Amino acid sequence: MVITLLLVITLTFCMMHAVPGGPFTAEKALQPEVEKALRAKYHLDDPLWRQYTDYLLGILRLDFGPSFKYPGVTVNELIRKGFPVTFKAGVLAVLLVVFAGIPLGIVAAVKQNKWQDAVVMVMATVGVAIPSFVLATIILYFFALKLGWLPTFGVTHWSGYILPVVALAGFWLAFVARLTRSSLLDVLQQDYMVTARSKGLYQHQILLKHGLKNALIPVITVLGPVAANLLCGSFVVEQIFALPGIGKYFVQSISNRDYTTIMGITIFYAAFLIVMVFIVDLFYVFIDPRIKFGKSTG
Amino acid sequence: MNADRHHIVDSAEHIAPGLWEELAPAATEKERIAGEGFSYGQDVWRRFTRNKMALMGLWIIILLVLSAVFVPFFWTHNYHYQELTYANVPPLLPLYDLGNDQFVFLNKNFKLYQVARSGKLLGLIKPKQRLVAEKQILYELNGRKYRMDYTQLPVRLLDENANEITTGSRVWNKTYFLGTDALGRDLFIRQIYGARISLLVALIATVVNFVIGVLYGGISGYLGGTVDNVMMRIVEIINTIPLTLYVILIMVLLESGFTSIVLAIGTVFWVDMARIVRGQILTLKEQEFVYAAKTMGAGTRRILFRHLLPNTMGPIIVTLAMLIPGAIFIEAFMSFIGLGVAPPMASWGTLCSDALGTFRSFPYQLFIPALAISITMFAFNFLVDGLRDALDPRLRK
Amino acid sequence: MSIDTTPVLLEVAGLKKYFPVKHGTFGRHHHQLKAVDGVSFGIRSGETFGLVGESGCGKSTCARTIIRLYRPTAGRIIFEGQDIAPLNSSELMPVRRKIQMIFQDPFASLNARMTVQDIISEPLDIHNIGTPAERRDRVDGLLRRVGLDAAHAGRYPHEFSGGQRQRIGIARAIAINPSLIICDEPISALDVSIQAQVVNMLEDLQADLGLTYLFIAHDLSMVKHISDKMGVMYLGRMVEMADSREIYANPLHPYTQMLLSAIPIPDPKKARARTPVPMDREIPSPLDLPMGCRFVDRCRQSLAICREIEPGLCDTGAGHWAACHLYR
Amino acid sequence: MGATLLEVDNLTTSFFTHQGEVQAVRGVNFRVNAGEMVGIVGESGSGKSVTLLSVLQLLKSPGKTIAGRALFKGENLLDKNERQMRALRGDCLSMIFQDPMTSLNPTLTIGEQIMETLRVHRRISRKAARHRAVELLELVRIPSPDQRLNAYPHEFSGGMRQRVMIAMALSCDPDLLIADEPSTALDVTIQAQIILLLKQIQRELNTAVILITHDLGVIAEAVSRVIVMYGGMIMEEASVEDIFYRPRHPYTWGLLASVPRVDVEEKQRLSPIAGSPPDMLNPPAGCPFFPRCRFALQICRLKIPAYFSSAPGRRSLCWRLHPGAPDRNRFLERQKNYVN
Repeated sequence: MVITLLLVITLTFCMMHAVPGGPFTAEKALQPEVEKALRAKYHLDDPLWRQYTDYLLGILRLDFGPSFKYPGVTVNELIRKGFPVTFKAGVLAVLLVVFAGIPLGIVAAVKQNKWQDAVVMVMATVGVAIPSFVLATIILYFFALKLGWLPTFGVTHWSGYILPVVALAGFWLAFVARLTRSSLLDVLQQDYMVTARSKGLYQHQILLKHGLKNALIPVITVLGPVAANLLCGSFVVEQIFALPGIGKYFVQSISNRDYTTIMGITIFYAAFLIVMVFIVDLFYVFIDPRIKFGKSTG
Repeated sequence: MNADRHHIVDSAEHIAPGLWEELAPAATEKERIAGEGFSYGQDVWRRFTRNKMALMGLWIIILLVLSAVFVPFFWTHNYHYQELTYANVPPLLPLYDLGNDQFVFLNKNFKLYQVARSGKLLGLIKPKQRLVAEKQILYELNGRKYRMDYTQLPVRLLDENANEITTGSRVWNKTYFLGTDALGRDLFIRQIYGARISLLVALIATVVNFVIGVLYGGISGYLGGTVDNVMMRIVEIINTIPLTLYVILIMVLLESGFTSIVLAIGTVFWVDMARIVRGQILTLKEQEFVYAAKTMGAGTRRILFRHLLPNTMGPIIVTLAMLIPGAIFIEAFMSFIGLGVAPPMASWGTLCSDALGTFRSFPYQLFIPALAISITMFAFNFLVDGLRDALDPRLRK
Repeated sequence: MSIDTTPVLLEVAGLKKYFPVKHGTFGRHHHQLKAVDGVSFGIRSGETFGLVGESGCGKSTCARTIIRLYRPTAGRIIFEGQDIAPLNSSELMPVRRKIQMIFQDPFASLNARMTVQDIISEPLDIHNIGTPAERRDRVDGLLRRVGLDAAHAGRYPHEFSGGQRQRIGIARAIAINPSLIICDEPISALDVSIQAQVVNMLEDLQADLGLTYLFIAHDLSMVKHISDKMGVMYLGRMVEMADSREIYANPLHPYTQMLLSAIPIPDPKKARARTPVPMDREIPSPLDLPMGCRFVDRCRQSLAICREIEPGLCDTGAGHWAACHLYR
Repeated sequence: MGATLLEVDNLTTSFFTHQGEVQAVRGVNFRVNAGEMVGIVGESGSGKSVTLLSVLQLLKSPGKTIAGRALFKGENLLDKNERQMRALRGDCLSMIFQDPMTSLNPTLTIGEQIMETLRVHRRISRKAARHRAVELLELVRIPSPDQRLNAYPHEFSGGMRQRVMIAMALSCDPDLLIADEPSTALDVTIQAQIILLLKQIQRELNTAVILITHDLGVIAEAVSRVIVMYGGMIMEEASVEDIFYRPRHPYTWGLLASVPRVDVEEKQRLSPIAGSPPDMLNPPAGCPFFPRCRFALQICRLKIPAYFSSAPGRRSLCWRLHPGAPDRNRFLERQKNYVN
């Protein structure tokens, strides 16, 4: 875990410093002395290894340094400001994916080839075929502009979260529903399901206790990456709904070529993600007794 | 009792004497063979074509490829020419019938166009006078006066007596089949160029997957041992971080543009394929037919290309078909957040993001590329589902 | 045929095959799975040597090591007077023409993407034997030899039944006129009535082509039926070896006795008359072998020494070998 | 011999696949008495497993029972709905399966899997169920049962798992235990233990057992009555002695002559049944066995024969046994060639 994170940090650092000409050349030509002063301010004159170790030490103190573009603002502040919004939307979206996607998948699998299955599958196919930014703009157009039911932007009221969360969750909800369906169909074909039926268990016991627990194993494996991807999806959704989240700052920093912010947020994301995957791994050990802890995570 | 199924006869029934003769042994000993002589490929194709949705997906993709390749050669407009007089003209024109075979179209940006009955745009009508205070613009057409009133939106067209003229039928824009954007560029050809970009990305993703992914996974799985461990460790690390983040980083590093997209996708997009191919090779390697080939003295190349890879083709094709929409997706996403192709080049992602600003007034500019992406995704998804069902060994007898 | 004067075709001496077993990704404690742990036996030309044992006893690994699918950890494999254990893959090429293998699973042993024609002619192809037209003729002949219609050469394996596929596998094995064929459980995946077809075909081919077989199975009755000599393996070791009929008439090793008493006999009176040797303990994990004799935990006749010293295989007279302290 | 426990009549089951209707079971009828052990023997695809899965209504999706009755204690199981069947399964009727590796749920402890059956049918407390589960594991001779209850299936060997399956099936003292190839996937030594265990259960608990197998040896050791199936039909039914010493059907002869005998000194050539099993997508119009039968007549190709019975409880499906068939006695003499 630590190794992976270190690798990410190193990689990001190298990439950012490999940008030809350094961070200030993109702008209009600066006065040489101004540029020099700026470089000194951001320690860009130090040897690379020194910058690297400084940066690493900074991260150890959870300090991502100052933003290049907003004088006086640190990356930490940006994260502190943006993350709660992003996190709230992300958690809501994950909950939506889990509590809508999995049940829909179950319904489709149980009612295989019936109308319920058809409805879910059509919805799921639509869901995986529409990119999040398209979905976001379409629901924004209909529900906020045409029908005026929900606010178009901002999160001053809880209803402001509805559309962004739906837009965020859409693709992954469909994805998880499809995965749950196929996984459960697979499990329903297993020999131990016949055993469970031959024991005279109730339908709900067979389905939930025997079927679902096994069927959820592959679903849980993808939940970590899903959570991560939901966060990345927030880049554009936050942009479209004008949510003051971390993704918005990230996209801004990209267009501004604000390297320290890009670096800081990337590393923050990566760390968050690795933790998510780790949590999922823990859960995985819990649900599948065949996996011994340490074997799956390494 | 179901008599015709079983022909269970009564023992008292009379049996014709001829029937008691013995059957010639030749008739009984012959080896039967159940199949109809279809090869694996034919078998897959038969099952694939039975799936109507998958077939439709395939046709859509073929159509898309053909139009992306050929339409720019004969289309009257090109993708970068800006005709500012025709900015933001929608594909559907609600016409005002002014009599005498005169039609005009009033755009939401307060521009009045003369239009032929067929829907061909004839030209912009110059205003005679702008009454800024009254929020009205005066026009004179064929000696008659009209005024455009924008005191309240949407704008209305009034005749000399200040009565509102109602719009007649809507006609399809014949000059700009899918309308124009804010700079007066033909959106249809820009869509086609968007398709070109998307399909090119798809092609590159395919090539990368095939060359790097299959090779990487194949080598890792076939060699096994330490090599496999190291190679899979690398894949694991790459896999910890979502592709989008990598791609963004690479794009930031390389300056946005089509080559960067290609490079970004090429660098990290083969990982899933490598994992799947490796998994397949690992199982196949332990299959008895591979051992059989080894006992005959078959070399590595023969085993890999004649035995292992042909048997991996099914999963490879399915994975490929699954990854292609992913690649298209990422390109659109990147372009949308401003890391994609540089203007004036168009891709579906940039078209969407360009349209976002004016999308309250001109939603068609957003819906058309959005629809294009979604239809393409649908087509690929149906294709994948069809392929998976057709190639899935569990569904075969 | 007087077996004792015919030359020894294959002699295996002290053959060992260990596999490394990992524990966890970080785990550096590499265990070794001793799949085959010092096995020796010989097969004379034209003879059938049977190898039996429970699953996991190492009989298949033994076969795959002999045919050099695996590199042996130790020991010699002397085939036609040449030790093939240390050879590399190019040096093995001439040997590969002479040893062939028939596999267990009629579904997995044929490449589903190749036609029967391609499958059977592949060994000819690899060893550059004959022109394409000659190979086609050869395949036709082989198909008829194993009782299939030559007109089906263009078909794919999935169109054939299990028994038919197994015959295709046999045709492939005999295509390059080998002298030794290793049959790795060739009948255990087949139906009873089909097993007999395949066994009879193997017997006919042996008589016609002078083949030598190493026949591996867990079905003791079939091994007894087909082989002249046989060996019983237990956890990587040969525990008893003798003439087939001798083993059945006079089993020495307690493990062999146990195995024999477990075989179901298709004769109700005999089956009900006999008293089975009790066998309530299961085979231990090959990674966690007991000290001394590997069978000691399941043995009813074990002595104190059995827990200390592992018995070696020794001749109890008249070519009947057993690895048991009871017969020292 | 007890009263009739299960009576199957004209059971007909097909699988409706893409290629067409696979006629797996074609009008099968037989009965099982309380407390007896009946063997059903046949090769793969003969319909032996499908027959019993149909009786328990446990068939998977393309499979469908088209006709017939299955009277269990006088009540037709095939008329019962899923709810009524659920109450019977695991309670009066239980089943164990061929592959103990895949038949236990890998994510639940074996204790949980045994106890849930008890709790569903007996409505007892967890504690009582646990107590009973320990007893059951003792019954099937699993060492230190108290601790083993908390173990997961992957921690058991194949033989042990099959014992767990048996313990589970016995938990509610069923009247009928259906064992579908319970020893096929196991080594001979383990197989012998499992068969011994089944015999003991049948004897001590007076449970009727239907033992489905393809192994004639297992049949000879364990059962008192044998049903021989081929091509979805019962070819012959008789006591175990009659099947092994006085069989009357050419298919039974073929089976007996196909297996080598350990117990016979001199080596003899096997005489296999030629050809392959029938394709049940397009089964022969007449006797399913006629294409492989050495004694086939013209009529065998055209019509399915009736059962010919020579004594109560003994019947064979063969035209050669028809009273009007030529050389009937000479045909019956042939059986001597096939039995020892």
